[in-house]
Amino acid sequence: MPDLEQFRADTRSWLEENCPETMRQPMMDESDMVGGGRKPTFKHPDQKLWMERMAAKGWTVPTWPKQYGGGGLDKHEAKILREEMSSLQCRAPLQGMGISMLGPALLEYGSEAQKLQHLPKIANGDIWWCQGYSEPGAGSDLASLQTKAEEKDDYFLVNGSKVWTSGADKADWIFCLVRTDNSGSKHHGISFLLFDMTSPGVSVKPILLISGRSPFCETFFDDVKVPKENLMGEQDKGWSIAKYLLTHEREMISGFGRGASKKFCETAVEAIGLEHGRLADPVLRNDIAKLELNILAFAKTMERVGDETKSGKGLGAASSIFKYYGTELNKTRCELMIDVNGEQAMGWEGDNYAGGHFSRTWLRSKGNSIEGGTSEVQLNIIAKRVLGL
Amino acid sequence: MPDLEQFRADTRSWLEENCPETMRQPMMDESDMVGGGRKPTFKHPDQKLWMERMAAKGWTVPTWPKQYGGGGLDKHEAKILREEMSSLQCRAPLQGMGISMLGPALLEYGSEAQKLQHLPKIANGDIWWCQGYSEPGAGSDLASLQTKAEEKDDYFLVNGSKVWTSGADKADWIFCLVRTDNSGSKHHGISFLLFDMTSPGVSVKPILLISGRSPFCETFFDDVKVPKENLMGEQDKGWSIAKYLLTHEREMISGFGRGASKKFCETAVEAIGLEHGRLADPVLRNDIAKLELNILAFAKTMERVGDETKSGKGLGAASSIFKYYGTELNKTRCELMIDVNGEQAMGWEGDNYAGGHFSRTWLRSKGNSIEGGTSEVQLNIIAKRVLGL
Amino acid sequence: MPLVLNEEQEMLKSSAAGFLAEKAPVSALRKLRDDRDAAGFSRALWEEMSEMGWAGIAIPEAYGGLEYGYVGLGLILEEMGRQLSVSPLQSSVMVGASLINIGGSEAHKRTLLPAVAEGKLLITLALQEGLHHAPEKTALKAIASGDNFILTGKKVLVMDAHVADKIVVAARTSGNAGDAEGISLFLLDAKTEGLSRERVIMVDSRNSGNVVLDNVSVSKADLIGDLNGGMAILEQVLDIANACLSAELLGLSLQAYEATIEYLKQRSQFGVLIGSFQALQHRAADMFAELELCKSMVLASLQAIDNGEDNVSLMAAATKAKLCEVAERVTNEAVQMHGGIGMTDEFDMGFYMKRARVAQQTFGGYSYQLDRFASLNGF
Amino acid sequence: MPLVLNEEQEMLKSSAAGFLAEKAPVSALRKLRDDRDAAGFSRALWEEMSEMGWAGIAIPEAYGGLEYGYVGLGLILEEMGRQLSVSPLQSSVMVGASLINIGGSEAHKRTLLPAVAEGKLLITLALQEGLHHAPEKTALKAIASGDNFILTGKKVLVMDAHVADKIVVAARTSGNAGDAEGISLFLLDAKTEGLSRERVIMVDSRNSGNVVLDNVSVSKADLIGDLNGGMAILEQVLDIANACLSAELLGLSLQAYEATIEYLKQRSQFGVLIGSFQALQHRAADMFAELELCKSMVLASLQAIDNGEDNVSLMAAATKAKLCEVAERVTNEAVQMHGGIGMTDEFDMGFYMKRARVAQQTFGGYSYQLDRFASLNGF
Repeated sequence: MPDLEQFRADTRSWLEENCPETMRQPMMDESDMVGGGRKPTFKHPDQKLWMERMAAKGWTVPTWPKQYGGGGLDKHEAKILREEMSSLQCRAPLQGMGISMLGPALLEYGSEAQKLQHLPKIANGDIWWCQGYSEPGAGSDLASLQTKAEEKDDYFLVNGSKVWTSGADKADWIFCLVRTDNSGSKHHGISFLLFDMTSPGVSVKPILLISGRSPFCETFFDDVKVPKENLMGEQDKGWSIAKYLLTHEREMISGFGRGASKKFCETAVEAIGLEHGRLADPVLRNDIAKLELNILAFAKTMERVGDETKSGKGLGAASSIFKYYGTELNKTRCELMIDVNGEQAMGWEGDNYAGGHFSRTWLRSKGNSIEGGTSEVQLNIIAKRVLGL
Repeated sequence: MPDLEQFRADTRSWLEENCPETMRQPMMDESDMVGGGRKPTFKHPDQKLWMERMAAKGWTVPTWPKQYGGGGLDKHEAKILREEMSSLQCRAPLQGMGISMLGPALLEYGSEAQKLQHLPKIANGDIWWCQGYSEPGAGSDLASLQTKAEEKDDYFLVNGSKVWTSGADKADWIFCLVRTDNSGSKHHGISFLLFDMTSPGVSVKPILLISGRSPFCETFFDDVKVPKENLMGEQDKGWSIAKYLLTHEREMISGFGRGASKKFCETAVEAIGLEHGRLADPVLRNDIAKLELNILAFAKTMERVGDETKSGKGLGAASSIFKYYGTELNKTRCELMIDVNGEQAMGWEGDNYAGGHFSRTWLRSKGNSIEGGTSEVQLNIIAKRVLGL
Repeated sequence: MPLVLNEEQEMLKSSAAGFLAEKAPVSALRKLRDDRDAAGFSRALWEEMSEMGWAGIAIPEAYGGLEYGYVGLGLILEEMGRQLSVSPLQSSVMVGASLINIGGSEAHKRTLLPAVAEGKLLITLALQEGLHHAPEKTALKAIASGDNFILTGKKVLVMDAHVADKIVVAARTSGNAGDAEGISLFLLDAKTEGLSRERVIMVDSRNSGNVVLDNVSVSKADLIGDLNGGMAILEQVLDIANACLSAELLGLSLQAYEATIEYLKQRSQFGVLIGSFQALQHRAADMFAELELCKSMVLASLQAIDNGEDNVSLMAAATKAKLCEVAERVTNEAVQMHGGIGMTDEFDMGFYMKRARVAQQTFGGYSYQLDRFASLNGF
Repeated sequence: MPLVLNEEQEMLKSSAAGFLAEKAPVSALRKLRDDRDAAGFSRALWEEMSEMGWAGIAIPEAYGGLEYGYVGLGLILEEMGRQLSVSPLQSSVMVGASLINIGGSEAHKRTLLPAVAEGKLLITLALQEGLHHAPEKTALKAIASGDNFILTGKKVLVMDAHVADKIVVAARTSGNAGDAEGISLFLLDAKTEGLSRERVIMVDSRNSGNVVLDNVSVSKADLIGDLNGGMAILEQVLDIANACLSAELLGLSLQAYEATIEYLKQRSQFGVLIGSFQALQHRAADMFAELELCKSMVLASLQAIDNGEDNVSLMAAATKAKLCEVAERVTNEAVQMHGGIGMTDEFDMGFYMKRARVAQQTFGGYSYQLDRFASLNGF
């Protein structure tokens, strides 16, 4: 495939020329992520530069069609781009619910008008999206949602509230599950609406987490008018879109288990030292060895599923474990990170404790196995759908 | 308490005089246990001597009343006898279902005639008893038993079969749960019968276990006539006796976790050796440390529950964990015993492998968490009765 | 001694429970945190506690204490664990007074212990230097100079460093970091020249801090115990501290666990109470078993200390290891079983998880204690 | 290389599955055991397997093999694990042929490998001396005497010792037990004078045995590899053996697991299928996840061997450790979930548990491999 080799060479040289040096450093935490939006915040001017250069090539969303602001790459080209970015340690130029969640759903379920309206703005980082799924008291039982959308002349009148809305206090638009019919089973009568967060009647209240940060909000809708053309997919049949997106979300969250640039055991050796060639803490050594082994085995499993899919075998049953296993693995990793870093990990703020980097990351990880479908729900799904129990 | 001190001194000197040297060695396995019965087998003549001497004092069943062949000791005296036997490493002179299971139930539920008929023979080792509880296909759901006892003139006509009857091929009598009424709830209509295993219509087939031994049998009843005076307790209300005995049984089985004369870690050090002062296998060391810690904590918990009971606080909720925790602990111990003994533990027979002592003990331990109420049933019981879930 | 509380101890426990639930519940900790309180605990409350005798609970009667032993102190700490109550009981009574009582001269005891028992003097220990608890690795140098020693170096995780009146500093007077021999204990006034203290805001919102010594001069008279013989004293004190912290961990674990069981009985999902899900039931039942083991170990190790048994170190290591394991599991499960609400700061469960990890790590966490337990068992 | 089987490999796997289910199911192992069969395996079956090329599956074409690589051998072993089929594939192909192919001279290869590939020659390895796998602790002495060496000592857990034609003996020619240097490999005829073999009836009813050497004389020409350089060869062979045994463990674990899931769908208790109990469902689902990880690791490590990657040792250690952990858990859970019937000899599940433990221990079990994995990772 000489074309692909050429593509690789071109990509590499373009990245080397265009990706600023500062954008080749590992991200430290959420504040290094770029989300775009109407009132974007950039910690460093290079973030803006890097986002705009990539958006201009369509490479913020490399596989989307060009007419919607994407790069139009096929899967082989996209893989090469990923590999070259990874080898140069280029940061993701733009992230968020628009790219990872709504975009794919729009491509699958949206009308042509909706695609043309929303996709290019997502690709360029013009609009920041949030997701209105969970409701107070509903928890894992998502389909029991109660936010009501009454059909009026040319709009829906939306009343109710959402919780765990990620980044709602910064978002410009929301994609939202609402109830348009209450008469049938709970999976019927759900609809999928898109609307502007500046619409009258929308209000937002951040939720303070145990990590001391507020990535999520409560969001309230009080007589919000949503034009009918903002309905995505069929009315009352939004549950299929919801399920599609839940699967997407789980695959994203399961990725928490991956991606540390330095091996965990190297950090442990630095912090604890060796004794007779082995980590000086013999009990912790065992736990770290098990963790490293499971990180390796999990990575090999993601690789295998990827390769099986590529070779036309479809997405095997193994993919059903990703959300569950990946998040549990990440929680274990964070507990051990606390143990390894000891006194440093006990700090909550102050420069000597990197603002509580370790403790806050550890606390945040506890939510991984709750958000996007709890571990218990994942195990139920494996038992029922895969094992047939 | 000067009387108790005197009792201790007397007991000790009597034991020193009367317990043969061979009966002060640890038992190697089940074949060293003495069960008595009509056709008793003694591996060593001292076993017979020791049993008879102890029976003569009533000390095979120290706390039973003297008129039923017991020693008539109060709980303080019984504790002293236990302690002195333990300090001299005296073996139990007589063991079996008669002493541990039926005897206590007879004392609680039996008629005076039944007590006088059966208890002295149990205390003297004249009759070997077995227990007819589980049935094929019933498993943990004991109360769904189907063995039928039809009421006739002066007898019950018993038909059906039992499984997991411990030692039925050697037993002289059986205590047996049968169904005398099928019309109500499954817990109603169960009766508790005692009968002779030589009754016409009783047949027995040993079950070969994965350990290569046959401690259990299938037992078949084909028109067995049981005299009505052999009914213990009220007709149709035998379930309360059954429950009483199940609790007893669980306490017995939970004892598997105790009682190794040598600490496990000492065996491990002999087999594996030390390196820089620590067990040379660093991974196994961790697992053994966890095991030793849990053995210690479990022993302390049994001690605590015992002390709470003695101080009049009644049998606390903690006792509900004994069967579950004790058997799971013993399974862990046996798995580690295999790891520690390596090649020796892989043998199945032959003198070099002590007849497969390690491998067979390990395999046998797997049944601990199944017999007498599975671990799952125990957890259900804790969740429902103790936690109120 | 039977493994059961006597009547006096039962009464102490229930009166502590009542007092703390009223005066020092989790909401009090939350307020201290949100106000960024300067002391980090309520001095008025500490006065009340001291009046009830808590500050002297484990101090001999001869030195103004109640002499209720460490079983008594453990009972109070267990109840403080349930409420996450903050006070200098850990720094000054569990550790400070124990240090003086075990290692101090008769003069030290007479001058210091009555004041501690009255709650008027706070003594703390400055021990840890690196990321992890490792007393024998003490490296902070104390160099002899005439009748004095000159100390220079830094200590971390010093409980109540910023409010203590006296600080016992472990320093190396001979040998090298890693040697058990050659460590000495010096009693310093917190206001000594050259000693500076930095309060650190910890994940558990408590009051550990750092102590920096810059050419601090101490007299030989302020040695606690023999020169170079500090390790033997430290070992005894650390055994006490770990058994007592285990009692605190027991209390907080029981509270987190019981709150979770209650939640399982109230919260519905998919139309049924989540407590009816068997997978949760089995996890809850297994944790119940583990907590029963914890109760036995805590009481057994505190009794072993009070009875002066010869297996105190082994029992303390075993107990702390067990409590670290179970507290970590129970607080994690408590958040998981509560779901989203367990992740919010508004809900109290996060405080339990945070305090658990700090109490676990203080004076050696799971890996340290399990290793020590194995070594003490000879393997 | 993608982490997926190619078409040829898929075909090999399914044909092996069909053949073994028909010709060598668990009942065949049961019969061999109950008959106390002298060979311990069916020679007729081994002939059939050899005719299909299995005995030469990993042997280069140049020496009469199929050269399908260790991925090929692993696929067959996985299916043999499912059926618990007995044959000398482990002793003579997985280990014996690998030893000759890696360490042997051109002459060794030409004379020995074609015969192994035809199934007519059985070569095994005599390595372990103590309770545990520890190749560097080889102590059995080989003392130079003219052009010969004199070997005296005992080896245990020698696979197919009693039926092997040739035995490769690891012996110490310099240094001390514990040194990696100084071990040499000697190819002995099984009928050599002074060599005696004792078959041991193992818990898995297979054919390991002991080999005793009493002043056995071997020529220098029978060295496999360099004098004192045996360890480097052994390491490569042991990596192969552990990856392959992991494939066998994978097969038996999958079979035990799938049978258990089927049982959960058929067995009723308390009026409902036990598969409807959520606690069992969650344990089953978690094991499903672990088994998926096992599949990936087995394939990845076998591919690493075939590709000559430089992380083979790390992958083999990781894979064997993972498979030991999961096979132990799955076979234990299989018996527990089957309840009483799982404990009976009449039912097959016990055979899976027994074979699992022997395959786990062979060439190093969980603790050995996890330690090795950590050391290879530098900690």
